[in-house]
Amino acid sequence: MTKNDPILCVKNLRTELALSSGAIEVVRGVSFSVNKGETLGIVGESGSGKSMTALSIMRVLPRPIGRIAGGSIRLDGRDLVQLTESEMTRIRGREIGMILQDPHTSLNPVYTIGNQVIEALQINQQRGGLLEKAISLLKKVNVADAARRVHAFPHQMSGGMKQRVVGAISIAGAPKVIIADEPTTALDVTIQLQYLELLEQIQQETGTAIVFITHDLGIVARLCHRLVVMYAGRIVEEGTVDDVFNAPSHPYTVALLNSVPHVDRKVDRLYAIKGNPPALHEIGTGCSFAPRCPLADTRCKTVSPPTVPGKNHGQGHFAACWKTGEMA
Amino acid sequence: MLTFLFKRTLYALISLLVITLIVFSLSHLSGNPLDALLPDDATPQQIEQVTRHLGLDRPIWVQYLTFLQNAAMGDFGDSLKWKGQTAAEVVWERLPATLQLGGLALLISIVVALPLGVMAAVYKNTALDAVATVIALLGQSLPAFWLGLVLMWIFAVMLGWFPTSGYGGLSHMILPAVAMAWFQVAALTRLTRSAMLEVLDAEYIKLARVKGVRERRVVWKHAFRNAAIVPVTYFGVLAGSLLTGSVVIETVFNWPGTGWLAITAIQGRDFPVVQTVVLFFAVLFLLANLIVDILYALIDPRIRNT
Amino acid sequence: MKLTRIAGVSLAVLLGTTVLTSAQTITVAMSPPSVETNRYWNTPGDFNLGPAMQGLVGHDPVTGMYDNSGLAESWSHNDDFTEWTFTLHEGAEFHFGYGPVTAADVVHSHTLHTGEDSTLIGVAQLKDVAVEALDERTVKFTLPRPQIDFLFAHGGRGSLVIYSKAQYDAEGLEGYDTRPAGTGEFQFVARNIGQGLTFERVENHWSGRDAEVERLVLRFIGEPATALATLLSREADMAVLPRELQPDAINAGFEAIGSSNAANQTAMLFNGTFLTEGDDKLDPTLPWLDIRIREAINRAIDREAVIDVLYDGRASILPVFGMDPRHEGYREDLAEMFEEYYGYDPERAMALMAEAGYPQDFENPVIPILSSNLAGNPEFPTMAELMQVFLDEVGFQTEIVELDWAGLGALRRAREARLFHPMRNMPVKPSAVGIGNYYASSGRPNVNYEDPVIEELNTLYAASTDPQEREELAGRIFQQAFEQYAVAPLASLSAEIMVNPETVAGWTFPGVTSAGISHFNLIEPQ
Amino acid sequence: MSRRALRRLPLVPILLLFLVLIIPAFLATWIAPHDPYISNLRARLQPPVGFGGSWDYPLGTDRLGRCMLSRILHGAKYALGISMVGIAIGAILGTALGLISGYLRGWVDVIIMRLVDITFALPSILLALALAAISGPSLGLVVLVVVFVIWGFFARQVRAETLSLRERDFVARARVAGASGGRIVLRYILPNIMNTIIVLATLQIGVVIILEATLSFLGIGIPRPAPAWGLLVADGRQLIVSNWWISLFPGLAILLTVLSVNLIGDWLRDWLDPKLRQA
Repeated sequence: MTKNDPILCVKNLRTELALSSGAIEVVRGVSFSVNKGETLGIVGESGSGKSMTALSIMRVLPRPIGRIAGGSIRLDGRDLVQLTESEMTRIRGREIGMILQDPHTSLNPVYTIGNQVIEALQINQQRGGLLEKAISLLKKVNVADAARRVHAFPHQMSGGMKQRVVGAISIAGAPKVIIADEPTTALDVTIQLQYLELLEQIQQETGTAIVFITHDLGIVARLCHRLVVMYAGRIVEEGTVDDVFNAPSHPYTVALLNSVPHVDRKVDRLYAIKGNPPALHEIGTGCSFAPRCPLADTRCKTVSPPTVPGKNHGQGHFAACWKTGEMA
Repeated sequence: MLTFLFKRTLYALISLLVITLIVFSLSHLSGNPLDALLPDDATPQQIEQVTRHLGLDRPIWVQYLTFLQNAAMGDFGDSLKWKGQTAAEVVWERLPATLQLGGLALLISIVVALPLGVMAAVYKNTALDAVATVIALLGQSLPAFWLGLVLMWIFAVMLGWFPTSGYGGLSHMILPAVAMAWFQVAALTRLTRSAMLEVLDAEYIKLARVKGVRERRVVWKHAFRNAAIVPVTYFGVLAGSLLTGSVVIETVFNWPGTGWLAITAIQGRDFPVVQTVVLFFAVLFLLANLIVDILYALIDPRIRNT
Repeated sequence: MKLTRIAGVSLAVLLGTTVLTSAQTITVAMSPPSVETNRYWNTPGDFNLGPAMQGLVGHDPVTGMYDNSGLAESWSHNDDFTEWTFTLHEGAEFHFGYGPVTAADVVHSHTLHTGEDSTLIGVAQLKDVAVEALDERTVKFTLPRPQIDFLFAHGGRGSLVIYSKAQYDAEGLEGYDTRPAGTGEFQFVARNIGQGLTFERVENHWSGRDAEVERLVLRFIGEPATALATLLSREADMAVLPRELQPDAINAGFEAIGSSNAANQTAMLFNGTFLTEGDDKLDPTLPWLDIRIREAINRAIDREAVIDVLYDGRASILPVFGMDPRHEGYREDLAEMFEEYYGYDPERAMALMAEAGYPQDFENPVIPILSSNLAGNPEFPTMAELMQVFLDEVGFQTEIVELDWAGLGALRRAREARLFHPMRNMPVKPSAVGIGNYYASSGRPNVNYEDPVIEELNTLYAASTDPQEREELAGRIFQQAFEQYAVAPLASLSAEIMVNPETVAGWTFPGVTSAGISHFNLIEPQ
Repeated sequence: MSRRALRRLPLVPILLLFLVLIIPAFLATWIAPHDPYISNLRARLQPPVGFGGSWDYPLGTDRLGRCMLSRILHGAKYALGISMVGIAIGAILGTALGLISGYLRGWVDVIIMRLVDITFALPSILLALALAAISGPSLGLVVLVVVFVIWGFFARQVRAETLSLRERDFVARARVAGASGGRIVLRYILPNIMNTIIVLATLQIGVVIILEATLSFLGIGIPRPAPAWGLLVADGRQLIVSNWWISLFPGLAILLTVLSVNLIGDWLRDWLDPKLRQA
């Protein structure tokens, strides 16, 4: 297993939501890849399309309005977009796991923890001694007193504990990729750290790739190897954590980094950037960030920007901007 | 949990006591049993004689206390109309017929409405959803007696598939049960659909999907059990409506149950039987609601553990 | 495996319904009786055990006259009609082996019928009567006052039905409740509450005439549309239907069989017309206390239309409510004068109203018309609306008051039913009974009209035992009622039953019971 | 959101409702071709146009020769009147008690909720029959039954919302500012549950019209000769085979009214208060 084999390869992904006012594209041609054992961060404000990207990969877009309009999602060479629903069901949980944002709502309130973990085990063809396996899985994600907790209901546990259980469920099938959609947002700061450590630990033990979706650059810095920055359904910058943090090559990334004075602090909104992200049905032909961009000129507003190498020409560092060259 | 149930039971008993008072006073206000029992040409002597015979000459509160005391022992007095039987016997004999019919109607409601509501939610905005909506709306827009008669004419008289009316086996029960259930199907489908819609948006449904649970299992295991709270709440109301509905449907289909009995007893001013029927209905309703409370606790551990 | 069993069960259930209606069973759909019990004395008199149980006196199926087809072979009375002696048929016997019918059974039955819990209509005729068994087959009734119409108490609409003393001694009343032994051509099989009664033919009946139908099912159905459905779906071979539903059955190929005599009279009563001086229940503001108003109302009614609307055209105009050619005091001349006195004449009605000063001189000019449901007379609510139509047309102020029949009963019992309300009368009732029911204080409290002239005549009539004199007195009472417009008589009609000609060839019944039908032994199956 | 919902205004149901219920209720006197009470005995049981009838009586006549169309048009008054009056009283009563119950809590709450339980537990139809036996059927009785049947739904729903609203900041702030209980309930809580009440009231219209029909079937509805729809259907049901129009057309009027009222109610609910979906 070499670090540079891409396990998940998303190409030109486009996702639409059919609203009553008409269809809008929420993911507009996103491409990236994740290597085995790698952690990729996807960063962006709410509405940037990062969660929709995750849901597209899992193919669990909101029904009946969401659909993948184009592109491919190759997992280990198989294009998930082409799979039937039942084939996809066999992929989920076994080959890609997912951790959702809010542990308080992502466990089913009417079933015990054990029931939900065991269900995940069953899906992955585990037979016999399921309770014991569930307990050991819970132990693996550091759930204290797992033998007792396995019979508990979600409402009897703390948020951190619940998110650990969700983690346990996501690794029950030893997936090749885990998508973590802002898994720590709903947790207290101290618990957050513990949880991130847990993810690292899991990755070390299993060698799984992680796609970590967040708007918290601090976490990215701490956890990820590479990151992509999304804005209005597009990737505006991509590169290793070091390259992007040291030489941000898109004005939006710069603004993001500026809005975080201390790398360890999370912020909910990027107050430092004036204005709001555009409503997706109002996007024109040019760069979507142009209306808020201090560097924008007429070309930015009318012509879609090209993808150019990052400022320091680090390997795999790109930005989608007319002005990268002009940035100091 | 036990305290919860205890409190519920206590409330139910208090309600029941108030109900006995209401029932007793109403039935006594509603006229004299003589009015129906005596022939058109009754003589004064005959009237007096029957009055004394029935104990109607005692003060009303004495009659109530006697009634309450006896009722507590399961004795509701003798039927005035069905001679030789106590009111409890009269009602008890008709109860199975009502429970059979009501049970079948309940079964039809559940078997039709729950899947229909669930599917309508899962396939929201599709043709199936539209069909479910139409069924639901039609059911709530037709008086049951009319629906019953129309069903009788189409399926019994014109097609001859079922007997028109009367007491009997399953074939006798289908038309009245369908007529009775339709309104409930309508209500229940709507409730189930909207509850499911809400639940299907929940994060735990997303989690179930992403962990690879098959769609059918997502719907029935993960979503339905959570949505079930809403239809279960409705079962309490449903039990009451089915009993009330039995009054009309049993009349149309000549089904000798308690609903039919109640009408006959009121027309005949048979107090003891009227009282017993109403109390039976009330007790069944309160029981149904107790069961609903228990079901709640079974479905939702959050209630169970508080 | 499991599936086939379920299918088998439901198939059996489905078949179960068809097996019952084999060729030899005749099913009759009819209104449920007001009280479902095997104890006749606990009913107001609508007897549904007719196929199995008998009184002492029978009726000729064609003329409806009393005959000895009941349990008594013959009878006689003393000169002043205070002692009646009946001789029972030899060989008459109860079903289920309870032995011969004896005088002791008559005494026993009389005791049952006159007990404290008796609610029977006309049971007053049997009260204070001494019944004595003279020998096995002879029984004597000794009455406190003369009773010329005493046979009525024993006939088809009568008050005394003979139960077996032997059964009572062995099983008590419970025996009657489970399986009463009767004496008729059919014997009791089962009573299903709310559903009906099943009877089967008695083989070698003591009377020497066996019923033709093997099995008879009376099916009680309250909803007329449902009754029609059972007939059209051929679940029932016969159905008693409201007249307005009969065309539906006729169009579908069914036929109507009518009673050989009129079985029903209908009228609208001016209740509360208590004209005897000083009556404490008289409401002086009642608009119809003025005879001109009573005549005007009668003149406003188009009886031909009534018969068309309510009775599908098959009824005749009734001259005097309570009067019938079969009974004392029938006055042909009144029938002939009917057109002159009661003929439809809106102008005359309006003239009368003007003459009476209606409405301005009336404190309370509104005519309250009762709409009520009475089993057996489903046309009453329509009748009320029809009356309103007629009265509105000539300018009366009207309102419809809804009340169930028991509610009306309460008011009548209190003599406070100040309503223009529908009523029915069984013409099988002797004139004296009818007069007591409607026109004379002797029938209190349920009387609707009283006046001093009739009171006087009725006192004489009640005391008289001379047939000639009685005939005349009754006639004069009817004349007074006629001339005073004491009620608004409407129609006289026979009982009709719709039959399926494929299964029923014919039936003759005289129309002498509440439901109108009797003599089930004479049903001729195809 | 709300503008989009407005654009999805259920035009067809609203149009139907006006056509079947509202316009006839107010204008029947002018648009009905005949007097609904005057009968023409020579034109009894006339079939409707297209089934052998004439344009004199477009929907045929009943057994007394009264124009069915006119009766149905005039019947709209009763349907609308009973629903409006009954629901208004039921809603006001239920809301008041629900507010008191939810705001005061404690034993008042227990008692009021027991009252709700009791009204739900008592078979309303049987009570109505018993009451009708006392005084005979009347318009007042029908309204009483309607109120009896529906007030509990309002009380329960209003109580539940009051319970949650009284914990909200703005109510707490008002309380701290010294507002009296009555003022808090009327000024702060009631306006916030008006939507709920409006939606519930709309959805009850269908219930009331069906209830009226059921009472008429049992002979205890609106007294004749009023051409109330329920009474027309109940009266015509016997003639369902040969004179089907007597019950079919009023039945259709009920069907269309209840159908459109429900559709409008659903839409109102989505528009005003999506939370109410479970009500």
